[in-house]
Amino acid sequence: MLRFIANRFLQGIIVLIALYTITFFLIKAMPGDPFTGEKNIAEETKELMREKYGLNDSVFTQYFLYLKNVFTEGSLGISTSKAHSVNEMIGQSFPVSCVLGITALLIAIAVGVPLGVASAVRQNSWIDYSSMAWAMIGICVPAFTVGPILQIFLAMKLPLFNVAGWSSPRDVVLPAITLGLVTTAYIARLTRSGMLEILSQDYIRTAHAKGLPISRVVMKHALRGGLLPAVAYIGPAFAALISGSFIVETIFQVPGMGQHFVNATKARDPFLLQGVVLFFGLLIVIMNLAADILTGLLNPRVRLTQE
Amino acid sequence: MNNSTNSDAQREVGNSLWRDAFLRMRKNRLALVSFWLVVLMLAFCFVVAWFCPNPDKIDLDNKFSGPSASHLLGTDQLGRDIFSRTLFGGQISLLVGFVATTVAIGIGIVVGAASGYAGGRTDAIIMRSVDTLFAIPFLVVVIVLQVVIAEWTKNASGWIVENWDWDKKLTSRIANIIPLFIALGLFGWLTLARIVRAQVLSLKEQEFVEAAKALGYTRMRILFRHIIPNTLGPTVVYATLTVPGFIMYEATLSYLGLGVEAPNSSWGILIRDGANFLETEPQLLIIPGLFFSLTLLALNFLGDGLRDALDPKASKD
Amino acid sequence: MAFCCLAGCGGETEVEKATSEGILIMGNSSEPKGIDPHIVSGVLENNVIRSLFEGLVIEHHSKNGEYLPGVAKKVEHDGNSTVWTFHLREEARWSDGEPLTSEDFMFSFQRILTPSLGSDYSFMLYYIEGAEDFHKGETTDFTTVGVTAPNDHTLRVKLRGPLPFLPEITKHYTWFPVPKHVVLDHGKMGEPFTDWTKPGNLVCNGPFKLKSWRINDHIEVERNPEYWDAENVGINGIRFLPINNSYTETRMFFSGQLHLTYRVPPEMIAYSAEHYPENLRTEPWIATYFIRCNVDRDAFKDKRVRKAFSMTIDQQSIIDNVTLGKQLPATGIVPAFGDYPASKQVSFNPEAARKLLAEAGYPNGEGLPDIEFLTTDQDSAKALAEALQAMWLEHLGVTIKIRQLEWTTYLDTMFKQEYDLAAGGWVGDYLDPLTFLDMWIEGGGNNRTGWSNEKFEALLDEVQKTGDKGLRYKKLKEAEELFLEERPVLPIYWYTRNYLISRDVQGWNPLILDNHPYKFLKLESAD
Amino acid sequence: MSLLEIQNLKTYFHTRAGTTRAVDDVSFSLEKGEIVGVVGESGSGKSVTCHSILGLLPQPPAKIEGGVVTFDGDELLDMPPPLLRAIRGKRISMVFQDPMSCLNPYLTILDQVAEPILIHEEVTKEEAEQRAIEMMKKVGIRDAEKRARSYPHEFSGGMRQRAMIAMALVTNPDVLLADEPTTALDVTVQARILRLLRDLRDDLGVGVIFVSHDLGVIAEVADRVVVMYQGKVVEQGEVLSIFENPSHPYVKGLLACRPTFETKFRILPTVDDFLDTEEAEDGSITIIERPDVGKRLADLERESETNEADGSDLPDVLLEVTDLKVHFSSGGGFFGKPHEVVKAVDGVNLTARRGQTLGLVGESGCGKTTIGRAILRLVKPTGGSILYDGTKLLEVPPNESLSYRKRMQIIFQDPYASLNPRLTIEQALIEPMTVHGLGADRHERRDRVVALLEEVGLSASHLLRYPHEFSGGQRQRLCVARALALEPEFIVCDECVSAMDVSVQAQVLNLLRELQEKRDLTYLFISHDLSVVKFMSDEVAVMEAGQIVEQGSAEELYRNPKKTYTQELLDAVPRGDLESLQARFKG
Repeated sequence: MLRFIANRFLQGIIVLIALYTITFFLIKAMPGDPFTGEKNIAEETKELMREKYGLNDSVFTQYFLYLKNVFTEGSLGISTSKAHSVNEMIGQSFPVSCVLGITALLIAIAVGVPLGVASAVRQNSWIDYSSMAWAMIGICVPAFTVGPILQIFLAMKLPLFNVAGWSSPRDVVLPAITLGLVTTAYIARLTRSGMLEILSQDYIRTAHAKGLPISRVVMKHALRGGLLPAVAYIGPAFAALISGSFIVETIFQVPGMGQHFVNATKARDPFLLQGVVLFFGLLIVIMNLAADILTGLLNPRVRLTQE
Repeated sequence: MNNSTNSDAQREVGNSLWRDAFLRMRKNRLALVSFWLVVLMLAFCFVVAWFCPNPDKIDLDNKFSGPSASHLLGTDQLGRDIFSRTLFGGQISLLVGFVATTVAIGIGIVVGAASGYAGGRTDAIIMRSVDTLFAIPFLVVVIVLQVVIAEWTKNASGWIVENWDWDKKLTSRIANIIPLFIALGLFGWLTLARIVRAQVLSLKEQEFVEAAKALGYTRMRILFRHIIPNTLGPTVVYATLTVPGFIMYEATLSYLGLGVEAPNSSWGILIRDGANFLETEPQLLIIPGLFFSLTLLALNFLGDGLRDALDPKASKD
Repeated sequence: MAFCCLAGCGGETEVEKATSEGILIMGNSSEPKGIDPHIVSGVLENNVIRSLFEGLVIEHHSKNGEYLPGVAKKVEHDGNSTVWTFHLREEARWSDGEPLTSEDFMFSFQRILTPSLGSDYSFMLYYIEGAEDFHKGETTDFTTVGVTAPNDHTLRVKLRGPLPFLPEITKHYTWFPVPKHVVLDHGKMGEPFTDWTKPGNLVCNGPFKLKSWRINDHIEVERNPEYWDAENVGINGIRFLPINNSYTETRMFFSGQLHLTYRVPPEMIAYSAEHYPENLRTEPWIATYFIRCNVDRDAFKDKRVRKAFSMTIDQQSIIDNVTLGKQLPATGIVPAFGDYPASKQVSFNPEAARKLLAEAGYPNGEGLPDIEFLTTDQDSAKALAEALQAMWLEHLGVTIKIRQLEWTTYLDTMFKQEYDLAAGGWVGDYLDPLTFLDMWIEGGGNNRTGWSNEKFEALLDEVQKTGDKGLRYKKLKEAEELFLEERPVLPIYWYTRNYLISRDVQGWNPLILDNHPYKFLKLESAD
Repeated sequence: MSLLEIQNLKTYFHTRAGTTRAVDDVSFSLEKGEIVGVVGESGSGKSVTCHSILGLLPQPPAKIEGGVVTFDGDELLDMPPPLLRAIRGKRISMVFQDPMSCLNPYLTILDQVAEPILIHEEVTKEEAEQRAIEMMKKVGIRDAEKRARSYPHEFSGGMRQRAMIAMALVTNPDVLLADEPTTALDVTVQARILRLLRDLRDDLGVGVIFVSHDLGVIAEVADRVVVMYQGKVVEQGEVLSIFENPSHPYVKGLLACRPTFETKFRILPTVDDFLDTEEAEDGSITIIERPDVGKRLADLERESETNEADGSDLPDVLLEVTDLKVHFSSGGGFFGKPHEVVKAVDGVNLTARRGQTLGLVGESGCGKTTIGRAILRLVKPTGGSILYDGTKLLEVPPNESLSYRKRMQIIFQDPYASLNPRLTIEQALIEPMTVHGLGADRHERRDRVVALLEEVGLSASHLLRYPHEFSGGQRQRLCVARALALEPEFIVCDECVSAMDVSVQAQVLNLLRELQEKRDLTYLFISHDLSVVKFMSDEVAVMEAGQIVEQGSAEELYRNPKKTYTQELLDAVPRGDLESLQARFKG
C-alpha cells in the first residue's frame, strides 16, 4: 500500500508540473495583462509595475523562478490584483470552502444515497420515477436560479436564515444546499444503478435466505458494493466542491476559494491564478487517490485484482 | 482487404445493434412517451418556430406584456416575443446539447476504453492526463480559445462567404458556434472517460474477449467491436446527465463572447437573463426553464430506455 | 413591507443591532485591491481608504465642489494658484499617538512618486513641478520636485502651472499622508509589498482605524480615538462588505442585513421604488456612458456617419427600457454639474441622421462595410447592445454585429483599437470638465478612437495656462462643442447612482463625486 | 406427520413472452433426519421448488399459483413476511450452488456465518462469533479462529462451500435446503462435502433436501429421491429401488446418459433416445417412452464395437509440449504483499496425436486451464517450447501467428460468458471468417454459417437471435460452431461440459465425438470430471500443482493408476452405479 501511495504521489507531482506548465502558457496567451484596467495607465507606469512583479524577465526565467519559489519556499507569489500573498489568500479562503464543500457533500450523500437506494429497492415504482425525475430537475436547475429562489422564499421569509454572509454557522445551510444539488442528483443516480446491480447478485438471495429483514439486507449486504460507482464519482467531485464555486459564493457572499479562480482570471492575475490552479490540482490528485483507497477499503477483492 | 473488413464490421454493428435497440425501445412506454416528447420539442423548435413572430423584433412600448394573440406567452424586457425566443433559443441549445454530448461521448469512449484496455503505463499516463486536464481552469482556456480560434473561424467564414457564396448571416452564426463546440468538446469528455475506463477494466477480463483473442481478432477490432458496444449502456445514462450542463455552459460561454451572438438566444441565455427578473417578472425564467427541464427530463428517461434497449438481455421481460 | 415585518418578528435584524451599536454596514461591491492609498485606485478602495486616512482637506458633507479643513487647518495660494501653502494642525496625530507632521507629507509624496513602488495613479501628482520627471526616473533627486516643508506644520507645494482647484485634487487619496515611521518599519520606501497595511500593523490618521479584515468577507473599521476631531465623529465604526452580486446585495438590504447598498441592479429599481420608496435614492453622478467610434475604420472615417449613428440613438428610450435607473440623456460629453453649462448638441433626430448618412454616400446604409459593436459580459451591456442594434436597423437600415467579450479581453481589444464601435464609459476623477476632455488628446492613454484634432488640443493647452475660472470654463466649453461636432464618441447617458439606504442613516447627502465623508454620519433607529 | 410437507405446489412465471409453469403440481415430503435428493435437469423446476418453500422468488415475475407447504404444522406459503423471516435461516436454512457468488464479497466469512445467530437469537456478538467459529470447525475449516476473518475470495472453493454450510447450520436448523451444493466443486472436495452432510444428518438429525442434476451424487448421499422433469415429479421413491428398477423413461435415460468408468458406448445414449412427447387434444403434453429404445441402444452398442476394433498403429504427433512453464507474479500492487511468483505451470511435457483426444485432469487451480491458454498463446509462457506440426509456436513472429490462430481453437467452460452478448449469432459466426478472409463474400459466409449451425444441431432460424435467447447446451453448440468456423485441426476443450446437466453433457460430448471423426480433429480435453475425461480420451494426463503426475493411455491409467494422487482422484468420483449403491445400503 505504501508503495502504491508513493507511486501515485510521484505521478501526482508530474501531474502538477504538467498542470503548471500548461496553465503558465495559457495565462501568457490570454489577451490583456494584470495592469489592463478601464482607465488605461501610462505605459511607463505599467513598465514599473511589471518590474515590481518580475514580469519583465524572460518567459523562461519567470517559468523557472516561480517553480523554484514554490519548491524552496512554498511561496505561490503575490497577487497582482489584491496585493496579498497568494498563500495568505488561499489560507483564508480554503477553510471556508472546505466547510462549505464538506457540508454540501454531506447533504448530497444524506439525500442522494437514500434516494438512490429507495429507487433501486422499489425499481420501476412511482418512488423510483419521482426520485429520478427530481434528480434530473436537480441537475437541470442551475445554481444561479436555485440560490436566489432559496434567498427569496426561505431566507427572506424565515428569520432563521440570512440572505447572504458568512458570520454564523447557520449561514452554511443555504449555500451548501445550492452547491450540493447537482452532486445530490448524481449520487442518487449512481447509487441507484450501483444498487440495482448488487441487488441482482446471488449473495443478496443468500441474505434473504438467512431471514434478514429487508433493511438489514440493504444496509449491510447491498449498500457497500452499491456505493462503489458513487464513491468513484465523489473523488473528483469532492475536489471540485471544496475548491469552491464562483456562482454560489457570490450569490451567498461566501469568502471562499471559488471567487479567486474567476476574479484572478478576469484580472489576469498570474500568480493568484497559478496558485489556486496548483492548489486545486493538488486536491484532485489527493482526492482521486483517496477515492481509489476508499474503493479498496470498500471492496476487499481489489486488493488482489489490481496490479 | 483491410478497408472492406472495416466497413463490413461497421455495417454489421451498425445494422443490427441500433435497429434492434430501436425495436426493443418501442416496447418501453415511458421511453416512448419521452421519445415523442423530444420529437415534439424538436418539431416546435425547428418547424413551428418559423411560423412565430420574429424573435429579435424589439418593441419597447410593449415590454412585459402578458399573453395575447400576437404574443402567445407575452413579451420580455425589450418587448420581444417570449414564446418565439424560447423556440429559436431551443434550436441552439438542442444543437449544442446534441453535438457537445456526441463529441464528449466519442472522445470519452475512445480514450477511456483505450486507457482501460491497454492498462499499465499507458493507462497511468492517460488517467493522469485526465487529472491534469480536469484541473485546468476552463475560463482561461475559453478566453484564450476565443482569441485564437475566433480569429481563425472569422477568417475562414469570410473566405467561405467570398468563395462559395454562402449566406453571410448563417455562416457567421455557424462560425461563431464552432469554437464553442471545441471548448465543450475539449473538456466534456473527462468524467466520461473515467466511467468508460472502469467499465472496460471489468469487461476485458470476460471470456468473450479472450475468445475473440483466440479467434485471432486484432486489438482494434476487439476494442471497438467487442468491448466498446458493451460499455454503451452506462455511457448513455451518464451522457444524458451531462446534457443540461453543456446547455448551461453554452450560456456562460456566450456571455464571454464564445458562442451565440446577441440578439440570437438560447435556453441557457434566456434562463440566465430571466434569473435577474426572479422577483419582478418570474415568467421570464419559468417559460424557458420549463421547456429546458421538460426536454431534459424526457431525454433522461429516453436515455434510460436506450440503455435497456441496448442490452439485448433486457428485452426478455 | 411584509418582508420587513416578518424579518422583524423573529427578533433583531443585523441592521437594528448595528444601529444600536453605532456601526454602519455598507455594501462595497468587491474586495478592495488593497488599502495602501499610494498603491491602489478605484471607487471601492476609496470608500475604505477615506474612512482610515485623511488628506489636507476633506469633502464637504453636502455641497459639491467645496471643501472642509482636514489635516490642513488653512490653505493659501500665491494669487495665481501656482504656489500653495498648507498650514497643518498641530494636534494632528497618527492612530498610534505619534504626531503627524509635514515630514510625513514629504515622505508620502516622495513615496508615491518613487518608480519602484509602481503606483498606477501617481500622475495625480504630476501637477507638482518636477513630479513627472522624478516619477519617470529622469532624476532621483527629490529636491527637484516642487514640495518643501519650511517647518513641521507647514507644507509648500509649487505647481507646474496655475490650478485654481488644487484643494479639489488633494481630496484624492494619492495625496493622502502615510506614516513614515510605520512604513519604514516594515520595509524600504519604494518597496511595494510590505505588511504595513495588515490588520494590527496599519497606522492611520482618519476618523477610523482598521479593526479586522477577512478577504472577500468584510473589512471593519472602528473609531480612532487619536483623530483630531474624534469627539465629532458620529458613528463607532463601519463594516464594508464586498458584495459582488448586486441582486444579493439588494436582497440583503430588504431583509435587514445592510444599511447601505453600493448599487441597485436595473431590474430591481422599479421594484424598489414601489416597495421601498423611502429607501431608494437616485442621484446624479459625474460619469458618462458613450460609444467609441474607431475613426481609423472606413465606416467611421466620416464624421457624418458618426453623427448619423449618434442621432439615431433614442437616449430616453434606452434609459426607460434598458438601464432603468433614471439616468440623464447625455446631450454632451461632460455631465451637468455646478456652474459648468451642459452642452445641448447631442439629440435624437432620425430624419436628419438619414440625410447625413446619405450625404456621406451610404443612403439607407447601403455600401457601409460590416460593423461590429464591441461590448462586455457585464450586467445590462447585452440588452443595451440589442436595443442599439434594433434602433440602427429601424432608423438607418444598418445591421450591426454584436461582439460580446469578457471584460479584460474587451478592454484589451478596445485598447488595441480592434473594433468599429465599442461601448465605454468614464467616471470623472475630480470635479472639473477637464477630466472628461483631456483624455481625447492625440495618443492619450484613454482615447483609443484614433481621433485627434489640433484645434481641440490648442484649446486645452490654453486652459492649462489660465488660473481664471470663467476663462477656463469658456475654453473648456469651446473644446467640448468642437469635440461633439466631430463626434468621435456617441454619448448615451449620464450616470446616476441608484442605491438603497436605511432610514437609520442620517447625514448622507447627495454628492456628485460620491466621496461621502463618514465623520458626519449618525445612526439613529428610525422606528 | 412429516417435518416438511409439500403438496401440489404450483409456481408459475408470468412474463410478456407468456407463462412458464416452472413448478407444476409438485408434492413430496421430508422426514426428520432424512436426506431427500431432488434430481432433474436445469429448468426442471427443482431449484424453484426450494426457493418457493422459503418465499425467495422475486415476485413478479414468479407467482405461487397453488399448493400447500407445511413445516412443523405451519403453512409457509401464506405466512406473513416477518414470521417467515423468523423461520428462514433459523429453522430452515439454505445452501446455494456457487459459493463464490452467494457469499457477500464485501464481508468477512465470520461476519456472514455469525449473522444468522445475531438475527435470530438474543446473544452478544462475541458469543455469536464463538459459536460461528465452532461450527466452522465442525464443518471442517481448519484454523477456523485464524481464518474466520478472511474474505470469501481468500478461501478456496471447497472452503467457501464449507463456510456456506456452516452459515446454514449455525442456528441448528431442522431443515437444510441444499441447492446443487457440490456442482461447482472438484471431485475430492465434493466427496468430503457429501460425507460431511451425511455426518451432520447423523449427528444433528437435520432433514436435508439435496438438489442436484447428477444422479451419481444423489446416489452417494440421499435416502430417497424425487425426480423432476419439466416442472413435474415423474418418479419418487427409495434410492436403491429407483436405481434398480426405474420405471419412468426419463429416469432411465438419465441413468444411461451419464458416462461412467465402465461406459462401453462410443456414442452416449441421450435422454431423447428414451422419451417422446405426445400432445393431447386439450394441449396438455404427456411423456411416453419411445417404443424403439432397445433398438437404439443396441445400435449404439454395435457402433461402438466396430469403432473399438482398430487402434493398433498410432497416428503421428501433432502437438508436443516440452518443459512448459507459466509463472505469474501476484500482489505487489495495491494493498498486496510484496511480489510473489505463482508457478501455475511448472515444467510440463505433453504429447497429442493427430485425430486423437488428450485428456487433462486435475483439481481446480492445478494449472490445467493455463496450459490450454498457453498453447493458444492467450497467456505468455515463461519457458519451454511448444512444437506444433513441426513448428516451434513460441518462435513464430506475430505477423504470421494469424494462420496458427486459424488452425488452433478453444472452447471455454462458460459458453454464455464467451459469447459477446451484443452480437447476434450470425454476426458472431461470420466475424471470424471475415477476419481470416474465409469465404468469398458475405453471402458465401452466411451459407457457411448455416451449414455450421446445422452441423452442430441448430438451424438457420437461429441466425438473428442473441446468445441469451439460447439454452446452455445450445450456447455451447454455438461456441463449437464458432470454433469450427475457422476449420481448425486442433481444439482445446477447456471444461467445456462442466457446467452442464448430464443429459445436455451427453449431447455435447456426442457432438464433439462426431465432429472429431468427421473432420479428423485433435482435442486437448481439459476437465475435472474423471468420468467424462475417461469417456472422451485416448490418452490421459493427470495434473497436480502445475506438474504432470502421470500420463498414459486412458484405459490403462484408470484401471491401474501408478500414483497415489491418481488413485485418490479416482476414489473420490461418485460412481452412481448399482454396485456401489448396493454396497452402500446393504454392505
